[in-house]
Amino acid sequence: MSFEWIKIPYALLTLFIVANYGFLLTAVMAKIAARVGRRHGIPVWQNYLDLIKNYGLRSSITHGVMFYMGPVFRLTGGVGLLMFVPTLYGTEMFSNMSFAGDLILALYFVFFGSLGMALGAGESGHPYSAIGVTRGLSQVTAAELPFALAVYAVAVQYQTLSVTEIVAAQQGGILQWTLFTNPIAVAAAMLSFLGTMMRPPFDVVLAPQEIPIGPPTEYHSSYLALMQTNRAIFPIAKIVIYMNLFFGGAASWPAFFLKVFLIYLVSVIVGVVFPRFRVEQSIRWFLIWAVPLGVIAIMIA
Amino acid sequence: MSLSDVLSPFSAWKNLFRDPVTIPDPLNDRPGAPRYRGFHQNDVEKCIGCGTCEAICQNAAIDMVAVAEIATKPGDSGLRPRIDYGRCCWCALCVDVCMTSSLSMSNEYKWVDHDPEVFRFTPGVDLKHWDSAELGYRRPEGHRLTGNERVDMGELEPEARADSFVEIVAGYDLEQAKLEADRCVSCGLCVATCPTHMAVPEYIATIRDGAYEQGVRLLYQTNPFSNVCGRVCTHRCETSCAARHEGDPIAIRWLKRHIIDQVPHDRIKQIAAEGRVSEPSGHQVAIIGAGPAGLTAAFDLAKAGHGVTVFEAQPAPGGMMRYGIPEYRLPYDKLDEDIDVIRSMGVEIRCSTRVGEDISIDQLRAQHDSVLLAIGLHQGRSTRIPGSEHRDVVSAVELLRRITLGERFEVPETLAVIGGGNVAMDIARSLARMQRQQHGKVGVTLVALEAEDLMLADREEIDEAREEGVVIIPSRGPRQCVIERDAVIGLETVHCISVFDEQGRFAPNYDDSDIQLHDAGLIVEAIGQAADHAFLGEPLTEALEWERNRIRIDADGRTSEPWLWAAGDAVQGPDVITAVAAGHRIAASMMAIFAGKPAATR
Amino acid sequence: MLRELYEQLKGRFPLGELSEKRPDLAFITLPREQLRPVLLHLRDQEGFTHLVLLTAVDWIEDDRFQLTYLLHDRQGARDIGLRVMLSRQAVIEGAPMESIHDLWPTAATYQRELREMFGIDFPDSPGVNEDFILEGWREIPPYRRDFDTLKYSNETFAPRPGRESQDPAQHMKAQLYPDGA
Amino acid sequence: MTQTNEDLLDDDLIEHAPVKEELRRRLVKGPDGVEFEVEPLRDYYCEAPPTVMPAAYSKIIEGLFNWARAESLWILGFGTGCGAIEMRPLMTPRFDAYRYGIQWRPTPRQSNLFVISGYLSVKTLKRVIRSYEQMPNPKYVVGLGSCTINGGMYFDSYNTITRLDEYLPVDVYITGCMPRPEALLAGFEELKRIVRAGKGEGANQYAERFDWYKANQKRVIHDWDMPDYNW
Repeated sequence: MSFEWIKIPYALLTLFIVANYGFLLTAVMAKIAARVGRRHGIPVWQNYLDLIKNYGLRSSITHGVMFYMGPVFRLTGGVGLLMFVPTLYGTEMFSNMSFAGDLILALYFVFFGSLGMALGAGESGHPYSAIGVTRGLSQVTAAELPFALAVYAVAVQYQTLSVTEIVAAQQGGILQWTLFTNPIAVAAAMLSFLGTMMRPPFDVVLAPQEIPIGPPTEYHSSYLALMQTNRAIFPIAKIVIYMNLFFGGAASWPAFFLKVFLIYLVSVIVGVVFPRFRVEQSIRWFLIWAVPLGVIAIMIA
Repeated sequence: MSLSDVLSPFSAWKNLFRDPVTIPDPLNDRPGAPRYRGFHQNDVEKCIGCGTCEAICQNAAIDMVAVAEIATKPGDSGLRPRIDYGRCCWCALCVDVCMTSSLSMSNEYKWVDHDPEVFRFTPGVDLKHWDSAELGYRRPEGHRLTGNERVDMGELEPEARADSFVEIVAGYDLEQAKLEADRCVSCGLCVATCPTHMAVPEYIATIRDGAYEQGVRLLYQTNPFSNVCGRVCTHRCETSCAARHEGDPIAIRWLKRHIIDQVPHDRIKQIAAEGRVSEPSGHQVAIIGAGPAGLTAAFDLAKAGHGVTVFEAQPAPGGMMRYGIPEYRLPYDKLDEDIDVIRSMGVEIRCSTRVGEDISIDQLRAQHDSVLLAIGLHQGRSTRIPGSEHRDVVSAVELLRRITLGERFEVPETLAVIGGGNVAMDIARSLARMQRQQHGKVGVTLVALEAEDLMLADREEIDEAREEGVVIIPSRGPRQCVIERDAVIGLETVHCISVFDEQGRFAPNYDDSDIQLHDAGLIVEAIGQAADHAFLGEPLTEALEWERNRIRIDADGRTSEPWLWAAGDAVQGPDVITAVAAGHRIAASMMAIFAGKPAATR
Repeated sequence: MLRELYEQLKGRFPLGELSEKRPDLAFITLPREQLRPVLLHLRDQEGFTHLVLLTAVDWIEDDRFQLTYLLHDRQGARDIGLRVMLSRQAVIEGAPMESIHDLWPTAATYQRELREMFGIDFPDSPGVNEDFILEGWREIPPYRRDFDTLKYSNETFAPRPGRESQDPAQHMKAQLYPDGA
Repeated sequence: MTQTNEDLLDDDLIEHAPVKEELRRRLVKGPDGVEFEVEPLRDYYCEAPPTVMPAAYSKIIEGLFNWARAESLWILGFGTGCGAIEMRPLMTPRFDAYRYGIQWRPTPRQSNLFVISGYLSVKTLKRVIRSYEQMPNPKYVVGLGSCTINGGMYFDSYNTITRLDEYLPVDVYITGCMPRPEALLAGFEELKRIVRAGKGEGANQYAERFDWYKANQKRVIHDWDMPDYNW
């Protein structure tokens, strides 16, 4: 495949759909979590209100260039991740730039946002930001390790680094999915998935009670709004990778919505019932449970 | 860590299929619970504006404010509490202490506004939507912060007192007085009702503190007859006491007596003399009549350094206090103590000096800057029924005077008293004592025109009289004195249906078919008294303005003659404390005039 | 039970009087020189291992500050309070009081509070001169009884205007007897 | 602004309540041996005093913004007094304030509503002012409980302010001691009405009357060891 100009409006359309789906999905998940807590929960449009409110704030201050760039990097991480994997497999419109990127690039983008965030938050000078960044990077690193191992196992399994090709290999029935062809790698990846979704028990980074809000402590108004937008896009983008690597991808929007919803639900199912781990606890947990699974997956492969 | 530790938390997911516990609409679905302490309600009709709520409020959240629609009247200050919700902490002490239970709390609790000035309102006056809220905090039945019942006053038993003139009432001891004083909430509603505005809450407070000398000081500021008033005052203050609404009023009179009883007489004299002007001003005042009005004016004037001479027709000073009130209610030595304090101010009292006989009023006028006429009502009124001219039909005041003077006259075994006032009770009870002393039994019948509950005498007087054997028959009008062989043998009465007509005028209506005869060897008329103004002489009588047989006076007690003031029962009535108030007013009025006029040199 | 302890203590230390509040709570007044030895004895020999509180009372009428050290014996479930009387005038003039932070470290916080609120100085106590609750306080220590807190509040924190109240007795007099009679 | 930090440092503060040693302007020696001057009260904060920030967009967009502002109230989770205990039930399933768009944020930067929960001691007031100034415009203040209106039961306290409106612009008062959670919700609903109507301009009011507010604040905070403004 080669680049065509038409791909740019197509990519923007994808982005638009994914962003809105992300806003609604996080609200729906919040509502489900609320129902488990026997609450009503926020209205599904609450995320939009918060976003408009934050864009509508009149004053904003900056602590420097990196502070300003932080949210941009973060958003770039989310958007970039989305751009280089096929959102809908087999469609011209929604495959974005997936011809150009491979798994390594995707993995890089997963990490890219966190790094940008760390730099920006660091410049805000707030001690809580620094604490949050330290916690965040340690935990994300620990969580990414099994994922990387799983990705490696999958790459070995399919003998390619192209996401599109991996998806293609899984077509032809549910049993062709990596989930069934390489369950141990999927298990390692899903444990890692829990760790990167910023939900309990792995949400110590944002730890609303002990270190108020973590890295974004100093972020407000439009900066925060940018990050909110990313918080809608990034999880979906990440789920798209998981979907493509392990769950056979999606060939149509309904299949996409359903699979993303279900994969997202995994983190919620676990998240609403467990209390939070401390950083060293979660790192230990990843190293003890997830990493060996990843190693086994590679050894089998 | 077992597998079940990991899996069991997931059971929380079953909540997804249960209803949320969230209150759907907490703004409207959650009225305050019964007895919730919300915003205040006040029944302004019941409220007496005593300010007890303001006094107890620990947060200074309550103001007493005048309300246009509510008039000040005896027993109701006309003020109403205004509550500042920038201060209130909803502790409900104000509701608990409210003397009339008018104050309560609704169960409404939501009040938001952008303006901080609005959170202040007078419940019951500034209308609020929770005024009609039925639920909310009310003081529980029977729960009071202040005692409801008056501390009992020790009294002689009827058997012990019925044949003696020894004082009946024992007076409170220290502990009783403290208990009774503790019931007072110091609202001061009584102060305005008292004719001379005694500082009641303040002197009651001195009992709590045991500062009796300060109490005496406060008493003497407004009343030099605390011994007298502590015993026989008509205590109108007690009728406006906030405590009376849900219990007995504070025994203000007994507490006053308690204070004066605790301080030695010599010390009282010293305290009363505090602030006395020893330098004579040169002004001379003549006072006719050594009653409460005259002596009070004399006290004030003498204390301010003016020369005062009191002329008294009777052999001892005191006026009606001595000659009208029986000794068992007001011992003479206690009266003498009060008069002694007044004398010690430098007042000269000339007893047995009858103006008009021993000295003329013109002489008084010539020798003094001003003259105060303060005579009592020493002449009894007559019923003028057939037979009332008989020598054994006598007036109560005359008999009381004779008893005081120590005349030992014979009383018949049966006698009748006509009248339902306190004087009637006094004479009936005095004569009953003499009967017991002379005959060993009582045979007094008292007939009153009014029905029992409308009789003018104090309730306790009526009850005590009955206890002492006096037969009281209400609603009987005297018809004639039955005379046989030149001796009174009985009083014939008819049933009185009503005393006043529809316009409220005195017009008794009798049922002539219901006639009774009461055995009586002596008939005492106690239906009212009159003053004897004959000594004034014709020119002065002509010059003065009169109003229904009384000299007309202005608010300061001045007559139409610039040198003459008048006070006491002869112009005003009806009781000691009113006379004391008049005495103060007149002294002040005289001194105001003296202040602008140098003393005449004589 | 505490009376026995008191009698026993009295044999060893010169003590003031005993005031028993409950079977398990009593207060002993003692001269200030005896405070440390008695505290040590109670802590190490009698099991009163916990300093519940250290507080002061301003007996302005008697020109005294009373320090109360309340100790708790967990094992015996009993409390004992030691009262030490200080001359108020001397304290105001700066007389120091010995610190017991070496016996119970928590005492340092109480002593810091007493320093700030009553002006009782414990020179050896760590951080005793640092601000505790008040910052930039300029008046006499606010827990002293001669400090008029209402007056201070009215002057400093301006209450909301518009409040006025009338005395019922005065109002009635004025309404019922307008001529002042 | 009539007084600069410098004036404050030099006369008023040093005279009445000396600035803490570590906050004074002083020379420090860097690791490379070069000495340089630091002035902690100035160095770590922004320089510009607050300015009035009027509604910048067309009526329709401002209307949309006001609606979003009203429906997305982020409360600064700073319990200043006992009333904070009444805010907690709102977070619980029983009241679930989140469904009204109300949530608690742990940082002033992300909050637009400051709930002064009851009495405010002078020591807390200092922290409150700093937090309030760090909140972005537009921001709102709710005075919760009697204490914020006229002192409440702390009206005669030596260290508790009696009227919140002297120190911060207040949008809504909720009376009570303490107000129940329902009353708090009623107060937030009232605030939403005000904000929707475009009347929630407390931040601009604060900027307009900055001198007045600062004078009031400094009258009670005797050791003013913070910069005059710090957003």
